[in-house]
Amino acid sequence: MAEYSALALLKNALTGNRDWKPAWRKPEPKASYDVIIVGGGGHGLSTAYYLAKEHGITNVAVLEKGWLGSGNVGRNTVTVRSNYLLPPNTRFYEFSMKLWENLSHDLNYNVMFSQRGVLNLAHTPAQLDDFARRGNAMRHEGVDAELMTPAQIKRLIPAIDISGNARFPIYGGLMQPRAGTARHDAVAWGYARGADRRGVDIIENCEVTGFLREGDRVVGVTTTRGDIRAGKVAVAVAGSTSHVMRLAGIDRLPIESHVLQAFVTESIKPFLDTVVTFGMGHCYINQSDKGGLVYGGDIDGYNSYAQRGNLPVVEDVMSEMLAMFPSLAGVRLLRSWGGLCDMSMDGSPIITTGPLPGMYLNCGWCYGGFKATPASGFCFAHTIARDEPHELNAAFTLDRFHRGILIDEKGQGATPRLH
Amino acid sequence: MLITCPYCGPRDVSEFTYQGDGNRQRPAPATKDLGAWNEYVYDRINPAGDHNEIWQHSSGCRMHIHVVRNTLTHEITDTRPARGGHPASRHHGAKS
Amino acid sequence: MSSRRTETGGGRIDRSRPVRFTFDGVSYSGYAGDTLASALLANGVSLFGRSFKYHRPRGVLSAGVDEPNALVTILRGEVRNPNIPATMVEIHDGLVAESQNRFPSLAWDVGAVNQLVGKLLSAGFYYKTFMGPVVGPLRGTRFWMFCEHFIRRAAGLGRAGRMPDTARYEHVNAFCDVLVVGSGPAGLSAAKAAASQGGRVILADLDARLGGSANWSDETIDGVPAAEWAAAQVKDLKSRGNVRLLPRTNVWGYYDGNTMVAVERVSEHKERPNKGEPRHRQWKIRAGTVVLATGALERPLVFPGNDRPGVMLADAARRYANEFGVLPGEKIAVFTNNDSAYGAALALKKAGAAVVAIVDVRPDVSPEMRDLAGETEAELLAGHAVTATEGGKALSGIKVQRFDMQGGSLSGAERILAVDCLLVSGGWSPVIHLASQAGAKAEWNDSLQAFLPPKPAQKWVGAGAFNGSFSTAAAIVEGHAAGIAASGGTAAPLEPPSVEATPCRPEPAPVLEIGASGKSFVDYQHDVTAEDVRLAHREGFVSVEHLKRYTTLGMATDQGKTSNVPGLAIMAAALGKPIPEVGTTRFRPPYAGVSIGSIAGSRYGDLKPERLTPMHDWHVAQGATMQPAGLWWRPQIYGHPGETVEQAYVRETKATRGAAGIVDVSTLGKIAVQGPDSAEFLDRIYTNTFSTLPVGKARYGLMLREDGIAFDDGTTWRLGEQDFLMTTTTANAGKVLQHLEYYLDVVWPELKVTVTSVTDQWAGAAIGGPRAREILAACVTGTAVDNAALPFMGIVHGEIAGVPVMICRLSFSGEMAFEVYCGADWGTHVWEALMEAGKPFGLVPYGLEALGAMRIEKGHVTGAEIDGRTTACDLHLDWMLSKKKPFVGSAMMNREGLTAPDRLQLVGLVSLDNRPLNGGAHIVEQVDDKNPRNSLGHVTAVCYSPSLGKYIGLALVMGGKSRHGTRAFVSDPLRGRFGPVEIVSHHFFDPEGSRMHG
Amino acid sequence: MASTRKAGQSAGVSAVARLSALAPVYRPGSHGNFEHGIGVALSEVVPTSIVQLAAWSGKEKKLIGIIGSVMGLALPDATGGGAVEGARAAFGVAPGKFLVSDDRDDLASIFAEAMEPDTGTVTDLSHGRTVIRIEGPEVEWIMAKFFALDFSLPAFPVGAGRSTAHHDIFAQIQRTAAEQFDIYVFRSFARSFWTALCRSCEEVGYEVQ
Ligand SMILES: Cc1cc2nc3c(=O)[nH]c(=O)nc-3n(C[C@H](O)[C@H](O)[C@H](O)COP(=O)(O)OP(=O)(O)OC[C@H]3O[C@@H](n4cnc5c(N)ncnc54)[C@H](O)[C@@H]3O)c2cc1C
Ligand SMILES: NC(=O)c1ccc[n+]([C@@H]2O[C@H](COP(=O)([O-])OP(=O)(O)OC[C@H]3O[C@@H](n4cnc5c(N)ncnc54)[C@H](O)[C@@H]3O)[C@@H](O)[C@H]2O)c1
Ligand SMILES: Cc1cc2nc3c(=O)[nH]c(=O)nc-3n(C[C@H](O)[C@H](O)[C@H](O)COP(=O)(O)O)c2cc1C
Ligand SMILES: [Zn+2]
Repeated sequence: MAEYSALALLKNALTGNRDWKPAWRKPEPKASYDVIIVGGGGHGLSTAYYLAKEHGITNVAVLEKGWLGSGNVGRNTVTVRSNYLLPPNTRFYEFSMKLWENLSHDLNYNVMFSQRGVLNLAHTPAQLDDFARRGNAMRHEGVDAELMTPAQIKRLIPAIDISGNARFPIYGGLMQPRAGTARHDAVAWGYARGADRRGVDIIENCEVTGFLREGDRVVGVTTTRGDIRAGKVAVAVAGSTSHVMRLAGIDRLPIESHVLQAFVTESIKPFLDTVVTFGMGHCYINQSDKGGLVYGGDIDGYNSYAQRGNLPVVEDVMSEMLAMFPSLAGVRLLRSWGGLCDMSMDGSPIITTGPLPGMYLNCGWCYGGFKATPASGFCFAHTIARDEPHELNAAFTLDRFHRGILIDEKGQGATPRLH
Repeated sequence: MLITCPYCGPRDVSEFTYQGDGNRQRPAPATKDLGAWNEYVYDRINPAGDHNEIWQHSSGCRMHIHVVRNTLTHEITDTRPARGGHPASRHHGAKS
Repeated sequence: MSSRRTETGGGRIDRSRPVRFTFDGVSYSGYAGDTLASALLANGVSLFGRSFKYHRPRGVLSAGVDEPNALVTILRGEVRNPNIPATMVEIHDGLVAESQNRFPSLAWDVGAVNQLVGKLLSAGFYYKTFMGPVVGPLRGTRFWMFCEHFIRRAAGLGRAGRMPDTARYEHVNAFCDVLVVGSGPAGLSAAKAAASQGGRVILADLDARLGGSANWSDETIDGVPAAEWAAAQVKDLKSRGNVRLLPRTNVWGYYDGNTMVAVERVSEHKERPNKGEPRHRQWKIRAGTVVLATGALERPLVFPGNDRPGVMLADAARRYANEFGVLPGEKIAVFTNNDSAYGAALALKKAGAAVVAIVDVRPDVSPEMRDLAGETEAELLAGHAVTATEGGKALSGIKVQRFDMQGGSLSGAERILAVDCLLVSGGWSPVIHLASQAGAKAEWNDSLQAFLPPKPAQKWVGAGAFNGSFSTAAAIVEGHAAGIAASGGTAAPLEPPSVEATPCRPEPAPVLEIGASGKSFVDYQHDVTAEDVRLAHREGFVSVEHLKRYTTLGMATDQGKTSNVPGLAIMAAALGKPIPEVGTTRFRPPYAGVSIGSIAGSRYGDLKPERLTPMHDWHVAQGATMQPAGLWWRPQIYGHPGETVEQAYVRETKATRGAAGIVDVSTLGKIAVQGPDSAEFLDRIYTNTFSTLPVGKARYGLMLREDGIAFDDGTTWRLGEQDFLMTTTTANAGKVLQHLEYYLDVVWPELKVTVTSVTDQWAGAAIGGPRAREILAACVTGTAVDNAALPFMGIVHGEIAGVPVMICRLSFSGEMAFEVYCGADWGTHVWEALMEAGKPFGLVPYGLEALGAMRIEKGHVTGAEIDGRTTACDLHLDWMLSKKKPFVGSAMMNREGLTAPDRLQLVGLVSLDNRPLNGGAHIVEQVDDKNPRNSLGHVTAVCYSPSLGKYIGLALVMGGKSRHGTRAFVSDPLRGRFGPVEIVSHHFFDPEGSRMHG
Repeated sequence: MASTRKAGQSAGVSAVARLSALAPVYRPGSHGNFEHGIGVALSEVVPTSIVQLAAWSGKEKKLIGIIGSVMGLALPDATGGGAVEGARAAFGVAPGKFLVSDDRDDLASIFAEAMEPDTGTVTDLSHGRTVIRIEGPEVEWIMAKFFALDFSLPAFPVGAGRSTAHHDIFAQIQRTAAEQFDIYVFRSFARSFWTALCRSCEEVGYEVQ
């Protein structure tokens, strides 16, 4: 398949754009594969890509129940950062960041990763200390981080309200300059095309409805397009994790599915270059290349598989957004939507072999797994290929909850709605 | 979303705090069986369909209530005071 | 420019009231009742805006909320409201509007060069390029970011301002039995029927004038012109006590539990709002049943040049003529695939336009339509299609060719017709958005070539064009039935009214695109062409959701109201599949754009309420610097002129340790725990035992979470056998109450205990220091406060200055200290009495900084240490873990992860370079400021300790106690602070507690 | 002590004047758009005592009886059931829980005497709540701006009470007349609430009494 480049674009423009081929094939499922990946989201696709690229395993199928990228990869607020507090997370997400930095080249697909910086605003001295703790933790892991003063913040983001008489004045902020945003759909499509070019079958409209078992061992799946056997079955279905795992007889997991809403305004001229988060509540915002302000807040806070939320969170998010940017009151909301977050009990992910023989599980991304897409796929591929975790996901086990070896960034304990 | 508080009547979801999975049974306090405690604290059925759950009417009468709510449609089919105990007749959350 | 006002009069505008406004700095006049679009059209303006990508000149396509082209920015002083459809702006004197997305001007826009490279900018082009070089200075993300900078500048529509919006936004809640959305014939009829059943009815419509399409139709209903009929219905509804009418109201969201949300444009149509009047008011309507009578929107046809200013939806043109008295053109042609445009042509003819031709893709036009065409004196070109348009920034002509509907081919000679306006109609799409928001699937109707509403997932009934019932009589009959059904009534069906209308069969021909060469626009605003749709198909983006995301079709401000169906028809044709197999994209709130301010309501400008202690005004009057603590405001320092924060708290600390200090502790959470099982309950909740606590004594308690992690601490006072007063940290007051309530309701319902927040009932002052007892003795009556009457952790009741007080001797500062509680309304009185009594003893008030300094000196933990990850052992509170009883958290607190040797443990730090420490700094064994690494833990709290004369801190450090007496370094690369510290016990000051025990 | 319960949960009695939480923001007079009439009147009501009474499960009727005899008010046994008579008011706020207020000193102690421990508990909130009265023809409209409750008379009859919240501000509301509501808010939030209330009343014109 043709390489993408400016030249190819020009050549095609001259010939009426007739020669472009499908970004990925639409194959019929084969009877069996070495590896089946359930879930055509970012993580499933990147896993397939790295299985092929890093481990030479290409007899792989990615099974997606709907259209590719219909899950959270296609509906998130696109923030990519590695500004974590706890070392297992910092290391993992920083590795991801490094993959992001070269991803467009690697995939020959412009995923529009733009290192426009992520700024967390602090509204009390204690919060600023807390952010400093995190920023220093990052620096001690070799990750970039800076503290910013209100004046510096105002220079960077002229529309922000730093007036001291604000209800929650801005005391400063923690900035990760290398963090930024990427184009969500492009990530799914780029990985799909990359995996497809290496021989992976990407099969859409193919819902996994059960697992084929030989004794304890998982040996394949039943789907809406027939049974498919596999040497290994890897599950990366994000918000649907509990539901899919129940099909394999695993009826309890340290996961709750919660809805997270996101919002976009009508397009406006460049207003905000950086990703900004509000510290007295929960609101984060960036501006897309198209001009829409893309933003979100807390999860709705109850179990849901509905991909849509309710009004209270909408109102909270809008209120907090205006606390940062009071000039946006007259700008209009264009669209709101929801996605299903696989909230884990400590807010950190799970990438592991098992829990059944022949099976591999990747979940617990909460509302932060987009940025993990490259590293998650990389580590999951390693785990599948080698039957043991990569050192970067060694801490992300399923049994850590029971053992009390938690990775609890927010210190909220087993109350998923608070992570 | 509206939740019908058995005392206050239908109120907006913003008046309630989600207190999670109502299927979980706390082990007897003196139980040393760590497995049972772990299950209580960490493991969830998380069904796509009817779900037994606990909410508190925190911005109202502050009562905790058992709610049966469909996680696919958000439709609520039952609410009752938590003090009345577990809604035993309901099964624990297979897909509806 | 010439005036385009009709001479036949016009429904809505008041020709006796001229209104002056400006657009792009040019002053125009219109009439009261005009929209910005109608007024500008009347002034002969045809160029309204520029498209998103190619910056093509655009006119006005529609007359309503579906407008994709004519977006403007409304200015009020320096406040900017961008992207408002000119079709939805009611003009008023002094209105200032600006066009958008053009530079330097609307007529001369440099962005238009994008059209020259249009083929390069095909759908999704940016995914295929801008990756830049693999090596060199532009490697990685840099090249893309360089290009992106320019792309961002070129993108976007209107400009948002930087000045805070000065408008007011508000919310209101409403309850009704029936909410009717849409006030066309169906909605009016539904509202009337529902109202007749006696329930509460709300009728909402986007437009200022209720009546929907009746306001511009040429029909008569029961013998009167439709607009008059509608006005009479509105009058009738207005006169009823049980009906609320909400014009200018966009019902934008259908949420669970029939919670409907709408935004009313309360005052922006006025020159200035009345006092206290909001710009927008958000209505949260809880409706028993909703009647959806939202009508249908006309779709354009897709053909080359279909975006030239002057091309307009047929029904919109009818509306301009009939409702606003404006002729959008003088020489018009019509291009249609269905009957409804014939009526529009006739309306324009009657209004004074010349109808040059009616171009109909259908070869067989019904005799009724032929008659209508005859009436308009237009040439009827059946089996023809428009293949191109001519003109610059305004239409001057169209090209027409013979068209074969079956194969889609064009043949015969091309004719050019000189026209200045082309009315297009591609059929109608019911407005099923609200019904679909819950995610239910719409159903394709082949004969109407439209998606009809899904089956109700909530309590609504539909009526009229929403249902695909496109005749007025049917709309009225359905509306009536819906209104009755929604009220739970059973009245006989309505006799159909007599409607005089131009004949019109609703079924369009299944043709939405004319495949001729040239750019044919599907999504006007986003410049998505039919070719882009086919390119998406070639590249495999064939699912409608992929089509949308790859081409951005339907993602503009109009959310595809006019473009979705044509777009997916083109995709369906490319796939060779029927439309229902292709499906439609998901509908989401809001139905039409709503201001963010309206959703925030009064929280815009007032995000969170303020919590004030009873002594708040005293603190402020004494010059305290107030600091937020959650929602509370608390004194940080009572600074003297010229003092730094550090100087102030050091002075306050010294004064307290030297004599006495007083601090407002009213913010501590206070919970009354009452009832016969209270002691038992506390034994289960706290790690230590309370059942053994005598009446009149207090005890320090620790709570864990169920998972064994430390949760909160505080003292609990036993005031009676069955009566406890629990205190919590300020931050956790709400969480702890909820925690207690959960266990009482859910886990141990058998316990007879009530818990009640009494935080606000009591004012609290902590007074401590070597002179504290003397101060109390000087002002407390009714009880002794000596060691015998008031031992450590004892409680007495007495009076201060005539006010009953409750005093407990406990200490956070490490001094001999007392907490004095009284009724909140007397808080300032008692506080002042204490200050007065303390004067001779040197009593000073102190704030959070001094409080913090003293607690650090004592090694007490707070939220920075009880951070949700630490255990009792980590904090050296294991002495509080009872071994005699189970308690919340006891079963899980000893799991391997929670007892691992490498956990972070609480220690003290002393700065060895005599420089201040920073909260959030890390601790390392070896400093490396260039490449910081190997963190051992972090600093949680810091201060200058006046007692030790050193900078000290608390920290959580790996190895904890075992490092006491060793040297380490703080490593704070963020603030460039590195330096040696000694790790010591966290009990810096008076570890034996001799001072507080006295 | 004979009445430790009483002593424990009551702020007690004093001749010292009580300071309102609203003091600096309470501005008597007409405000807002009042030229065409006053939509609502606002005032602070200062009952000497506000007490919460809670009955153990099964003892609700008994408690209603005690309230009846102490307050001279007959409460309907319904959700939020309440009654009002001059300065005496009582209404349900939660299952088995009532808020009573009166001009008598130390109502908490009076109830503590009247009530056996096995009936329930008594908690003095006299200082902990600020009571704001809003009355007038536009009262339902203004209330609807703050609370998602149905304030129409049939849905919310005179005497009845409701527990609800305006964002972070918890509120217990009693309808004390056809066009009059008493709103009980936490003292610490009272000033914020009052300020917001005044602002929302500007539209209809209001008077502070
Ligand atoms: C609103 C929102 C905002 C977010 N913002 C951010 C952010 O700013 N930054 C960030 O890092 N993260 C963010 N996230 C989180 C991030 O999007 C997710 O964590 C991440 O995308 C999850 O991984 P995924 O891409 O593999 O999941 P998904 O894309 O959800 O993939 C799972 C796939 O599995 C498929 N599937 C499910 N069941 C089956 C079955 N039975 N058979 C076959 N296929 C099945 C689904 O259809 C789906 O396509 C956000 C999430 C949401 C919802
Ligand atoms: N083929 C045709 O000739 C054709 C097609 C469609 C409609 N019609 C005519 O249209 C009329 C149908 O009557 P009707 O009452 O069903 O529709 P209508 O179009 O007259 O009224 C619908 C109203 O709903 C309002 N609305 C839509 N969405 C809304 C929202 N979210 N919030 C608030 N308001 C909203 C619109 O502003 C409009 O006023 C008939 O007179 C019929 O003849 C004819
Ligand atoms: C980063 C981002 C930007 C978006 N920008 C737009 C936009 O400009 N216009 C639009 O209509 N939708 C936009 N969307 C929302 C999508 O249309 C869609 O709602 C979302 O992907 C969820 O899919 P669904 O609504 O089909 O369930 C955006 C989504 C994301 C994640
Ligand atoms: Zn309730």
